[in-house]
Amino acid sequence: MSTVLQDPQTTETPNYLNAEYGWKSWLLTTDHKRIALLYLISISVMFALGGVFAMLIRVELLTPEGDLVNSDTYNKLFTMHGVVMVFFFLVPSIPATLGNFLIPMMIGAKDLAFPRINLLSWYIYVAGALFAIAAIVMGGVDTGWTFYTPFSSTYSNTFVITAAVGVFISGFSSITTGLNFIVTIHKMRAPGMTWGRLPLFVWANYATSLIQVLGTPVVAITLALLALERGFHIGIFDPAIGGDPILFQHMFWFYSHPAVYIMILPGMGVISEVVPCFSRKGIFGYSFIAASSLGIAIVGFLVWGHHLFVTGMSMYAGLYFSLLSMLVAVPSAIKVFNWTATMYRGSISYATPMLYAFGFIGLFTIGGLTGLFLATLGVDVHLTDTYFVIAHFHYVMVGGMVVAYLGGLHFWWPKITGRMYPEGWGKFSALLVFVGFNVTFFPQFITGYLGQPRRYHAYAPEFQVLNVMSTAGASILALGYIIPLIYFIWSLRYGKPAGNNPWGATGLEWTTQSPPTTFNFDVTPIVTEEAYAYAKHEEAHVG
Amino acid sequence: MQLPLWPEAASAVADDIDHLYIYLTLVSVVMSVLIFGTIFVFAIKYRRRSEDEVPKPIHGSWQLEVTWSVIPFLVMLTFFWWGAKIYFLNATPPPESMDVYAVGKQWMWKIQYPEGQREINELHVPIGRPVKITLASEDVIHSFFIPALRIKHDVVPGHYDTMWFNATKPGRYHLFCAEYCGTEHSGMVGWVTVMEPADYENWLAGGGSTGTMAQQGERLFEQLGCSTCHLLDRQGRCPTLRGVYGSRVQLADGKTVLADDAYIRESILNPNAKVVAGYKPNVMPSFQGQISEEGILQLVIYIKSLGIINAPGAPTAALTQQDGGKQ
Amino acid sequence: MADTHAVATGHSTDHSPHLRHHFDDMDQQFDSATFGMWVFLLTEIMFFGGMFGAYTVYRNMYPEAFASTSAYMNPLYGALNTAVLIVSSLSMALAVRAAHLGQQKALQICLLITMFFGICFLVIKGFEYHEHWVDMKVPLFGGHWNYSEAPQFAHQAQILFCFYFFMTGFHAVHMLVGLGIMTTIFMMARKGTFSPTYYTPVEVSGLYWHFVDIVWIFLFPLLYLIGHTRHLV
Amino acid sequence: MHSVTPVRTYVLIWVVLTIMTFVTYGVAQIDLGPFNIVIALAIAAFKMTLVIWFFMHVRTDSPLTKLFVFAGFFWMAILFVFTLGDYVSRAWMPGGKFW
Ligand code: HEA
Ligand code: HEA
Ligand code: HEC
Ligand code: CUA
Ligand SMILES: [Cu+2]
Repeated sequence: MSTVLQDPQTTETPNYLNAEYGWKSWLLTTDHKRIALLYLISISVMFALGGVFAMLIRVELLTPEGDLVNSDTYNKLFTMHGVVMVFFFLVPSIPATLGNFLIPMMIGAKDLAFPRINLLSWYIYVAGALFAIAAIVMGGVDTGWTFYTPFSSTYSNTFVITAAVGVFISGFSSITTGLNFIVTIHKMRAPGMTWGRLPLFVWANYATSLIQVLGTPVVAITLALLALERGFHIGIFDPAIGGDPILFQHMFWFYSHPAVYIMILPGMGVISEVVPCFSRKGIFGYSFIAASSLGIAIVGFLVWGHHLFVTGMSMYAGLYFSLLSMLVAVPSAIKVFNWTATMYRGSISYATPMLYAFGFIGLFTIGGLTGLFLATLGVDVHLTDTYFVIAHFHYVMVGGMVVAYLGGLHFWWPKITGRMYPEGWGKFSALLVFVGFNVTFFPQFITGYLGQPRRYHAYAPEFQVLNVMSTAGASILALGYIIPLIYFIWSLRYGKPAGNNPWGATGLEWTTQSPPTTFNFDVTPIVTEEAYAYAKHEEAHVG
Repeated sequence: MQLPLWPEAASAVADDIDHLYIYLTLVSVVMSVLIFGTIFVFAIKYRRRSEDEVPKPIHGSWQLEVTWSVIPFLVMLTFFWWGAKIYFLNATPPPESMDVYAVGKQWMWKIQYPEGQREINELHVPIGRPVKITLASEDVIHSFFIPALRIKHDVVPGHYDTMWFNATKPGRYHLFCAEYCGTEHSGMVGWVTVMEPADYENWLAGGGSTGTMAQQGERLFEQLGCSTCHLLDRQGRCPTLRGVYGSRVQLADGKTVLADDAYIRESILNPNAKVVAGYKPNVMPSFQGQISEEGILQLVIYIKSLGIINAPGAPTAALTQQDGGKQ
Repeated sequence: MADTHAVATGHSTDHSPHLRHHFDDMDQQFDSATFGMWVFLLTEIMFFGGMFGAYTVYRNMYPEAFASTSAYMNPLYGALNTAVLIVSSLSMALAVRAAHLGQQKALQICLLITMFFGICFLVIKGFEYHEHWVDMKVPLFGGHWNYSEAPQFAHQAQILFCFYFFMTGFHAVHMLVGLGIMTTIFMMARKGTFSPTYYTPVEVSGLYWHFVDIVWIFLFPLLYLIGHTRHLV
Repeated sequence: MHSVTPVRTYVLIWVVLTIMTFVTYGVAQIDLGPFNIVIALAIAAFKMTLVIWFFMHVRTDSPLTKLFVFAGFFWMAILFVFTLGDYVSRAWMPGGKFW
């Protein structure tokens, strides 16, 4: 029944969007799908904000002299770019939007286990974001998103406490989302939805949630200690009284390294859905992909020290952190190879989400491999705190996660809104993002190895050519983001009605109507087959 | 318009790191080509040709999974091994190294030579001789970065860090502060001049030095009134400082410590932290806030010049600064 | 999905007014709630774990300095407070049991006892804080701080006292939250909300209360029993 | 999960917990060198186990709950071991050679 395209729907069909009207029905909703949309809007705002900061950074770096803004302003720009992008955009991006929307539907539940806590998490997020914005409006923060002591606790004259409180608060929104997912996935699966049949997107978000729940509290307490130290003028990490600034870095990265997997696993989940769908073929190595998500989440907790190789941390600690960083690459490799293998003897079509998936696999691989450069002890000594690191993490975070997020948005847009986006424009902007991205960030690997330090407002003149390239690329990239923004909004009204399952995809979410009704399923589905049974579906469809 | 694509390499370690970097790049290129190539080929070869194509399901193969987990991991172990080797080499200055002292301060580098030269944001070194730099910070964390030598070390306030190199190629190279340290972080840059040994000797002789570091330290020793207590040759209220450096000092609480740079520094800033056996706490005042990190280094050199006891391990004494934040 | 067919939702027999729409039955709801609480407690473990970790690092770095503070920690208070919290945990456990068995009176009494001992704990803690203030051992709030008795440890002891106040302070905040929850539960109990089929909130807040107790079980030896036998000052 | 524990068990556990508290206090008065803290923490761990096992009825809870409780402490151990690993090994000297 699912693969049969239904007649174009009239907007009259009752669904979660038209079930109720009025701002109250949105701001007090406990429907996971509406909350997902609330999140979608708020993180888009934050993304635009972070993007504006990024563009200002890039424009400043057109010339080596540092003549557009003064150095204090520049320092605030990259700090707020990092803080906004990491804590208020990328960490909540896929989990809080697509995850929130899809997980209950994918496992055949009517909602998350704690709908009111879900709503609360959005309010917490907004409160945190307001603190961050307040810090920006009052004058900004200039510590870098890493808040290293003693600069942040003693020397900076900016609104560190406000920003730290914002991040602290938003942490709880991350925690509550993760908690909700864990309980939901354990306790609310439909009959027959065994762990071996869970869509890989759910597996990936499950692993993500574990990190959110186990890691976030540590950064919360770390930032709380920082704020208290700064507020009370006492010493906790202060070297003048015997405190150790490196301890702060340990505690910060205990969260923030695993957090980079919060920022990639859900993206990997999206790719694991998209690739089989557009290859019309079950995923290769299902259980290995599922297990590798957990592997990344667990081993990811053991490698944080690779951010501390030149701080004077013990060399022996350097050894085990380096070794384990290599180990965590193995489950990532497993995923890359399995996606590739899925395409083998498939029937591949190039819809926009698939183009993003191609982009993801390529860019993530480059980002991941350069991560290995950084995990290699001797080489990191030269590369750390240079643009090589900047390039590495933009490859994984932008080339990886943001691309996956865009791919996922295109893939599920018909389900979320009941409308199709314009395919041609979709392909075009996917291309723009890919090209713009590479032009922006590839040169940074080179300037990095040449030795251009990061967080530099003015730089040595010989780096200029490559920096101009970067800036040019960033403009293309920006265009690649703005076009989808426009056509998504356009499609809400003018997009052609999507039908329940425009991609002919498997998965319970595609068996519901588009947009789904408030309780997702009129009757609780019973699952009798493994995930991605494309062959079966195709045969049913064809035969 | 210049477009450099590869940094200059002016030390043996730089070459090592370049080789490793090239190896990493090669492996990465091979892997990327493999993966992108495969995807590309699959995407073309298996493109959807008709609406009723039904690919055969392939569930997976554990043999393949094991292969593509184990082989990459073994390759990565070579990265790890080689990288670790360089890292350890990089961290262990040869005993015959010449000393240079660098203090990071928002936002400049103050360099001092035992011979007495002092410079700001400039470092002069000869080729062919290992140079050990002892790093200290007046305020926040900085990072001493010389790209042409491929070395970098954070300068963490509260203790000494060390790094070393052996330059091989004369020239002028960038010196950067690589750890974000506030407003003028990007202005905390300078130049490293690597010279032929003869030129270096000339330079040393030429500079407007006001005496060696030890002499400067001696002057400070007078000015700050250290000499009022620490009369050098008489046992009094205070321990004599002759022969202290590099020796094992018996403390009041029964422990012994190695009198290295970090210990002397702590004795000056927080004399009560480790009290010498037979003396009372609270006699020696703390000089915290009255003396710059540079001054402390001068005092350390001065005290060192009062005689090094060649206890076993003494030449490596400075290495114990690895003990981090312990004051 | 082709093979997907459907069953009617929920069990028609199970129509408790407390069953929320998205659960199939009361068991699923109860399980989700308690499991959810456990996951939350996991985050609490890590939250306090971060502080314990930092504390351990410094204690390992400056053992003598930390030991020197024992002069200002009164282990009797600590032990007394441990005992007080354990009593409150017992009565909490009994409250949950009473709720489960539908014993309304017992439930209310047990809750009151729990709250009473919770308040006792805070009062005792308050006395202690007061003593620290008098001793000038409060580095916070602009520094009511003097450690001239053992000047060689003054710096590091300040770090310890900061941790002391943060750890016990965060713990006390958790106690306050716990008391708030208990008050709510008590009001609900008075209205007769709970029954053997529905006592999830009691169960869940019990878990929270016990957890706060456990934190203290560790704070006691870590903060009060440092080098108590050594007199370094 | 829905089994009822007799009051007697609860009271018994309480008695043990209280005794243990006083034992900790008592042992702390005797100088055992480094073992003071070891014993104190061992007792605390024992008390914690009792509370978790009985008062929080993990005893009768599902294996899932047990796993998660274990995971909580396991992750805390990761934080401790890997961080302290750095601090403890900082004093070791590289000795001039690659290990
Ligand atoms: C989404 C975010 C994300 C992800 C997924 C990663 C993934 C990885 N990162 Fe990255 N990283 C960041 C975000 C991320 N990182 C950020 C934000 C920073 C900087 C923070 C700051 O300082 O501001 C950073 C910094 C950073 C550093 C510190 C650099 C420094 O400051 O000195 C290191 C060092 O080890 C590192 C390593 C790694 C490794 C080994 C992986 C691995 O997980 C990658 C694994 C993947 C692969 C390896 C690719 C696939 C594998 C194959 C195709 C197999 C074939 C391979 C071989 C045969 C070798 N990262
Ligand atoms: C999720 C994470 C994320 C994302 C998406 C990005 C996106 C981008 N980042 Fe950044 N970046 C970080 C995380 C991220 N970054 C972090 C953590 C740091 C380190 C900070 C630190 O050192 O502390 C950093 C640092 C950093 C630097 C280094 C600064 C320095 O060290 O001196 C640079 C320089 O080029 C840069 C560039 C960019 C660019 C060009 C983009 C582009 O991809 C962005 C393009 C996006 C847009 C242009 C927005 C699109 C526009 C709209 C949607 C419409 C606008 C709407 C209105 C105006 C209403 N980033
Ligand atoms: C008022 C007297 C006084 C002054 C002034 C003083 N000291 Fe001391 N110093 C002492 C005493 C007493 C001790 C031994 C007790 C201790 O270790 O704190 C000592 C110990 C030391 C030690 C450790 C010696 C050892 O044997 O290990 C060093 C190093 C030292 N002082 C250096 C200095 C320097 C440098 C200055 C000046 C900047 C200085 N002192 C000024 C009284 C003084
Ligand atoms: Cu000093 Cu950056
Ligand atoms: Cu990392």
